[in-house]
Amino acid sequence: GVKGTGTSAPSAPAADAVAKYWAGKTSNGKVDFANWPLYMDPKQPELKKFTAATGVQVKYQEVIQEMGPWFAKVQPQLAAGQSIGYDLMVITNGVQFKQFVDSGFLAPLDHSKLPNYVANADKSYAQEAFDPGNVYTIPWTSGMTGIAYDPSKITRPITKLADLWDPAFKGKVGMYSDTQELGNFGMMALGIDPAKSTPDDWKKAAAKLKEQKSAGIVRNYYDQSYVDALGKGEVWITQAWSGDIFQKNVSDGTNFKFVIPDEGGTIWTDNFAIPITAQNPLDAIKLMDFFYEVENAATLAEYINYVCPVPAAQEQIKKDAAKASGDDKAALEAVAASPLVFPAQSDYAKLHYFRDFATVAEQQEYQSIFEPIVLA
Amino acid sequence: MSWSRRVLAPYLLVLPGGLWLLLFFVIPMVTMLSLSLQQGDIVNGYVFTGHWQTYVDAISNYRVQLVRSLIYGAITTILLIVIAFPVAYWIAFYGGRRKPTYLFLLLLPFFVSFVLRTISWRQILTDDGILLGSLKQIHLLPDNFHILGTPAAVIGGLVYNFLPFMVLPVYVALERIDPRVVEAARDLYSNPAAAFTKVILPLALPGVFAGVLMTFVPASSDYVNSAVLGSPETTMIGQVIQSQFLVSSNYPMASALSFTLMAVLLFGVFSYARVLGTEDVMKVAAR
Amino acid sequence: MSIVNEDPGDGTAQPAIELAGVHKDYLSHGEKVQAVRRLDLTIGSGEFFSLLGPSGCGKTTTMRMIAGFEEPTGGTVFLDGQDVTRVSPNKRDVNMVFQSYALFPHLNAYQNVCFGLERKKVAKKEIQRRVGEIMEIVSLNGMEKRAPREMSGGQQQRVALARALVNRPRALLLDEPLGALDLKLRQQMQVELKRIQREVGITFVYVTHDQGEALTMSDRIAVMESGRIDQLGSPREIYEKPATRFVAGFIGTSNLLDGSIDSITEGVATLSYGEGERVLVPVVGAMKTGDTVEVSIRPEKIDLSQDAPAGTGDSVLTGVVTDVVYHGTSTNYTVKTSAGPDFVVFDQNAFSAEDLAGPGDRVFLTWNCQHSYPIGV
Amino acid sequence: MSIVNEDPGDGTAQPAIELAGVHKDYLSHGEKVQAVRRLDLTIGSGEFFSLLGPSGCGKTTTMRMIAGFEEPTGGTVFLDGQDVTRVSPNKRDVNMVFQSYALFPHLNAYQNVCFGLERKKVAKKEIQRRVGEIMEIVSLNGMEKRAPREMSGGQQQRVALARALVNRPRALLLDEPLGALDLKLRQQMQVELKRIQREVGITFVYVTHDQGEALTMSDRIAVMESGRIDQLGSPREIYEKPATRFVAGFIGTSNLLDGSIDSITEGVATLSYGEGERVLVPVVGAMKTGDTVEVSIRPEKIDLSQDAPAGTGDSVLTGVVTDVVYHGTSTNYTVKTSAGPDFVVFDQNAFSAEDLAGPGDRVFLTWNCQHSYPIGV
Amino acid sequence: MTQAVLEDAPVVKPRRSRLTGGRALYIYTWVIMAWLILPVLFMIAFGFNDTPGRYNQTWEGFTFKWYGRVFDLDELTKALVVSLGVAVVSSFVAGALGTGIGYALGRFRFRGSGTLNLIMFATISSPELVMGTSLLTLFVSVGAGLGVVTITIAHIMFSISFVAIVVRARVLTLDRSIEEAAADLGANAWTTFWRITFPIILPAVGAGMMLAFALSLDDFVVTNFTAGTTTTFPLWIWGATRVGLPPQVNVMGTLIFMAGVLLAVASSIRSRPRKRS
Ligand SMILES: Nc1ncnc2c1ncn2[C@@H]1O[C@H](COP(=O)(O)OP(=O)(O)OP(=O)(O)O)[C@@H](O)[C@H]1O
Ligand SMILES: Nc1ncnc2c1ncn2[C@@H]1O[C@H](COP(=O)(O)OP(=O)(O)OP(=O)(O)O)[C@@H](O)[C@H]1O
Ligand SMILES: NCCCCNCCCN
Ligand SMILES: [Mg+2]
Ligand SMILES: [Mg+2]
Repeated sequence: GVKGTGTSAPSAPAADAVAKYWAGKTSNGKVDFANWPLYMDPKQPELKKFTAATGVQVKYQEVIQEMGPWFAKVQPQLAAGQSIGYDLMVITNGVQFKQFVDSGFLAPLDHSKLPNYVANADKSYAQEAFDPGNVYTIPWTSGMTGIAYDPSKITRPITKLADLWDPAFKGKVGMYSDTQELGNFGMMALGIDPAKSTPDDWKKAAAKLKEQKSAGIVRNYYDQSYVDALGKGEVWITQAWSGDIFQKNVSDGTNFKFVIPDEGGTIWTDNFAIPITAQNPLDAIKLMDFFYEVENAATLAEYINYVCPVPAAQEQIKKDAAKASGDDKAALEAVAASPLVFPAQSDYAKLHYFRDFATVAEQQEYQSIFEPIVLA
Repeated sequence: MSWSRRVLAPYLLVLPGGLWLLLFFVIPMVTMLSLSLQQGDIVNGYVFTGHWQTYVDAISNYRVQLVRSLIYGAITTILLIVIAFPVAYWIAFYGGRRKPTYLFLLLLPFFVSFVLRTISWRQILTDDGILLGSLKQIHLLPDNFHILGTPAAVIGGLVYNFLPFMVLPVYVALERIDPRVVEAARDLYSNPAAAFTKVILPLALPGVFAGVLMTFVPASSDYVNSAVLGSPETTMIGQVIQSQFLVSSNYPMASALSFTLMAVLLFGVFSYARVLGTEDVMKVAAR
Repeated sequence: MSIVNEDPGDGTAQPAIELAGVHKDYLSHGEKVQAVRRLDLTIGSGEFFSLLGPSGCGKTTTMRMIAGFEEPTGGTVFLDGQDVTRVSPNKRDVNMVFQSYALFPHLNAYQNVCFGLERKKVAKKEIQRRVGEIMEIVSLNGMEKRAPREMSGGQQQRVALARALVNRPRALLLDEPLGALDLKLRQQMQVELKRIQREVGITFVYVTHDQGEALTMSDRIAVMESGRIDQLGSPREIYEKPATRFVAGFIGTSNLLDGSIDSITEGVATLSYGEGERVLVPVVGAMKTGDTVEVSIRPEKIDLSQDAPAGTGDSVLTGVVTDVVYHGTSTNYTVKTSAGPDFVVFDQNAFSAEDLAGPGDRVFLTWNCQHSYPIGV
Repeated sequence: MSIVNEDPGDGTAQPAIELAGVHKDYLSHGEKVQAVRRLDLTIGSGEFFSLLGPSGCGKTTTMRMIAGFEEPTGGTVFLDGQDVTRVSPNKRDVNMVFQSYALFPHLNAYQNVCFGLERKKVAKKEIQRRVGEIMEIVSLNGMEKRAPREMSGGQQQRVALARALVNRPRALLLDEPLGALDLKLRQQMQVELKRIQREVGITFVYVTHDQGEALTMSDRIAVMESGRIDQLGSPREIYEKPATRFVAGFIGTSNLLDGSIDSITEGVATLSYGEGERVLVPVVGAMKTGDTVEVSIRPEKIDLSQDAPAGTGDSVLTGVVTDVVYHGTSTNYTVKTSAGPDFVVFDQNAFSAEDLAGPGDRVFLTWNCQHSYPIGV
Repeated sequence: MTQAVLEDAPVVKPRRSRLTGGRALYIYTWVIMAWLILPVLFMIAFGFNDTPGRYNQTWEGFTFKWYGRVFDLDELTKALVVSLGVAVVSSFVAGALGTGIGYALGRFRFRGSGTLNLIMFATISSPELVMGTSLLTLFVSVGAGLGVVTITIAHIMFSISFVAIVVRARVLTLDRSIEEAAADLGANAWTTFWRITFPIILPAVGAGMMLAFALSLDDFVVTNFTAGTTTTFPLWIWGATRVGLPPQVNVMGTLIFMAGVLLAVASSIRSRPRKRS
């Protein structure tokens, strides 16, 4: 049978784990970085800057589309103790995040090598339930899941989750294939808070989603490719991640809209992690910290429009806006003011968190309830 | 050559290849069978418990997809026969010296990667694309009309992708027909229709059978066409299996589904091959 | 027993098959191939008619035009006096036996034989009766259930025959039906075929390139060469009076001799060679002194002897034996003649057990005037 | 010219090939097939020796045991006096010419012919010389560069021959080398083969199922039947004095007649049938009055006449002509005799142009005592 | 008016353009061929699309620039190199192993040949998906990491049977007496195989290897399960569709297509039977 290498007990590494891991690690002048698409300016200005500053070459690949496939893809190699070809990856909190941690696939972080993080990061991130104390990960960005739509096809404004169930958009609605993303919207549409949901709630949500599917409303269940589907007119309205739509509009000149529905959206965090078998962990951690320099955090947020984990970046963006002119100026000012990038406390009130699964059994039960919606 | 070496020769020749097939085909199958009866999870590992329940769950959860796949496979195969037969017939009987050229033309598209061809279809058929988009612009089609995502698109893709595997064996069978046998039928008072149904068709049947074998299995177990051209209503069992393996990392369920699919298909194939003889089928398959 | 032609032809009946000015051109690589050139041919009812000729001379093409598989480029095909030139094969009352038999591989012997009758919608009962009858004639009883591949060449051959005969066609067209059989079987089937033809009384049009076969089986033979008929006649006419050099060479062995006429007396022309050597030839047509003629002499007509011939009424040539080959029924001598060409002489091993001469011996060849046949006059 | 046997055998030299008590069993579907049964055979140096017999009689198996492709189940094979029974084919000094020629399709004619010499590591120069020589003998000069598929059947045949001959083997084994050729080419190649054998002087062991071929080409013939040799002798012996009923029937046509001896006078036995009908047979061995004998009479030995024979020194039978078939060189008559069996009579079409009799005619068959050959005595 | 004029016109007997069976089939065949080639033409055309952004979806004008930048995308180039490398290695290894099996099955009768036939038949007729997944379970259970090696192993596995069948078919029609003739002429078993048998069956071995090469280069399903984080050409394309295919993919597809066409044309010219003279 397949032998998992992890322990079932959650996180908490041995005390000397950090020291043990980092002992004897040397810099090799290169780093392989796996990230999601639409998560950086295609010209990669920050990486160029990093290379110029440190001499470390970065190979950046947008190979992660969804967490399930990513975990399944790298699991055999990690379990065999082999390199997966990446030194750094961006993984979302959720089912697979826990699997990565529980399997012992993530290198424990040496915070002494993360001075910028220590200095500049929003302190609340150290309290996140999925990785308290940022033992294995530090945030790349956070983001919200809401609704995107094409106003050239849908003339009325979209405001509610119920719009995703509207028969008027039959065959033109996109949903996520990730079971948590999907399940969350099912629950929120029924007024249930996903973070506090029970198996009973799951079943109700599943029924709600099945209803949507069997009515032929759902065109398909998507991973990152929902953006493409929206662009091709395959879907008119879809579940969406906050920054993606902004970037799509910038790069392709489209005019799609993103909204957080009245009932609320979800908030999640995508995190830097170093796979335990990484070949160049020292260079990787250097790159991680680099993104916590305020200017770098600012330029990244300016382009991707996702929630920035460095509060000081807001001021930096305003400064950048002051230097710019015309359209650019307006755009930068908009970013600095955007609740999607720097949400206020009140904004968080509207957002729901992902459900954390205490046990494997609980997680398997969840999967078995929502999986058949996507597959069957 | 000494006597003993003469006896050993076939075994020595077969050994490396046979070992390879044993290690990387037979043993994996057995491993998969065992895995399908194990319990556990990807983090903590699996242990063999003879857990038949997985099969019960697999079939009860994904019965629809399994049946759908078989139906799509069957429809695809039938369409393939109908579409491929006249083509193979024309090349075999009217192709003359150009036969190889025509066959080559038929195979041309298949130099392009399977995935790429399918994606190309997706681009051609996409909702606001070159084909439908233009028709919508001149209001010949309603705005939310689409082909992608429908069973028609998936089956169309399957038919497209497997066409040569039907044309070739049928062609081979037709090509082997001595034209004088057809003339003999005409000589014996058959009009063209009778010559076709009484002589050509029965003689081409082995080719059709071989074609069925070579298209039904891959079409039924395909997941690329449905993934690229389909929608939730067209999900095929291949997608479920691929997703259990490569999304959910639920290996026992995935193995149980694989085994169920394989059992269903191989049962069909073997009973079919029994009627025909594997030799014949393999011969045609070799073309 | 005659199972066909139930109203038997009385000899004056119209011919079974008639070709009038039939020709056929093929286009091959853009070039015109004249496969058959203006053929006029009449084949009588009940006749065993052979088309004989080298490969590519147009035999098959001729047959296929009769059967209806090829449309003539020009001319008319009559069956029983009716113009069928543009009638499709399934509506012609002739049947074909193909060289490769062309049996239906997916049907057994019985089903093969039934095929034509079923297409004609003959009643089940009647089919059974007729197939039973024909299977007996071709001695295939008990083989009904066999598939073609489970039968020997000879048996397959007979199925092909039965399949055609059972329809009681006006004529049977056989295209080298024995071509694929080995020697022994071939000889056996020749006898068999001839017997069957006599029994059923159907017109046989028979194609072969084997002259022995044509000679022994046919009522009449047409010798074809590059799309034309060179000669048409009974086997004896063709063998003994070849109209052309080609026919003389193609049918059996011929000794061919050129010479000019020295004198003509009482309808006999004399060609002189060396001292005491002469060839006597019956005068045919407008032969006159001084003409050059080509004479054919069949090897079995020649008498070989080591002694000078006594009489003077015969042709005489001298020569030296170069080869003696024992053939069982006969011994063949090759003689290098003074007159020029090598002569072949057959001597039937009738009484003497010894050879007439050995290699190196000087011999006299004599033959009767009537066996010198002047060619193409 | 003799390119082999450079020290020519003087007749007393040891035989080229000897088989002593050789037999071969195959297992086929669990059953034992006795392909060859206890064969004793001696083939002389320089002989043209033929194995003749029906399909499946064991000819090929015998050849393959000589060549070394099959190991005998028992017995010994000698080549040049040496026991080679267990020597592998590549080490035997005989070469084979296969029915299908088995030319190497990827090598041209020259390379095909070289192959054996190259294996023997003969010097390049020497190879060139010998291949040149042999190509001349088989008349293939100028064809050296051709691939097998670019040559006609006859040419391929000669390459196969040259490929074997160039090695100057002790013997050449030819398994139906002409089987795949058509009639005309076959006859031509028979003459050619015989010429080549004379020229090179190598022992030829020749397998055929064509009796005509065997008769005209061989020095000696062994007639085989189900794994045994029925008769071994010169063509004339085999033809005129068949040892068994099988040989009589297999080699040419034979009229076979049973009868019991009425009287014996001066070494001639008389078998009486009807009134004035008798068959005279030379007494052989211990034949005595009252014995039943089987007599073979060759069709060409018999004289057919409508008039009662004058003399009394010959065998006489009467009968009715049932069939007359014209064969060109001869006419064949089938006569239903009063004595019982149908007789076949060949009459060479030498002088008369007319048939001796027609169907239905009552005729007398006469033949000399010496042509009645008692079988198996 | 027009009507009347038309009716007054001399009656020309309409030549009925009767569609004979052959003609109708001819047209039909070409329609099918057009259908088959359509997506390929589409792919080729969009390799010339002057698209600005990430998405090569709508026609923006003609350009050759993507041909100049065909190797700009490192990962795509690397994927192609991996694909080609795997295809070459697996066609050679499968060629060798398959030839062994094919030759043995065609030439000898031996115990176990029935089982071997059955296994080969099973590999050909079992769903690719199942082969891929079962290999994945094997590799996972022995803790072998996935990558180029496992891909190659898998490709060899499913190619062996195809090579073996092609070779066996040739060996079966190979005149046994040709090998005997070689032995007869003094060649031992080794020489006979390499000098005679192998050159004769070489075209079949070559055909088998070409088949293996094509199967490997094109394979998606089995590769998807055995690749781990390694990317082959089809896998890269598959991944790239999530965000849009860059025109380089069309260019590479076009180049592979053209190479295949050239190869097939060349081999068909070479194997054309030479005229007998
Ligand atoms: N379909 C065709 N296209 C072009 N030429 C043809 C065709 N059929 C026959 N021919 C040519 O016509 C001539 C006569 O051919 P046909 O088959 O009648 O000869 P044949 O006397 O039957 O010869 P064989 O004894 O070889 O069967 C040949 O030169 C042949 O090449
Ligand atoms: N490998 C074999 N296995 C079993 N039986 C065999 C084998 N080879 C030959 N035989 C049998 O041995 C007998 C003699 O065969 P052989 O090939 O020597 O005959 P042949 O005289 O050469 O016949 P032909 O004229 O048909 O070539 C036949 O009954 C044949 O079926
Ligand atoms: N374009 C980048 C989108 C990243 C989304 N990751 C979050 C997934 C939450 N399930
Ligand atoms: Mg012909
Ligand atoms: Mg034989």
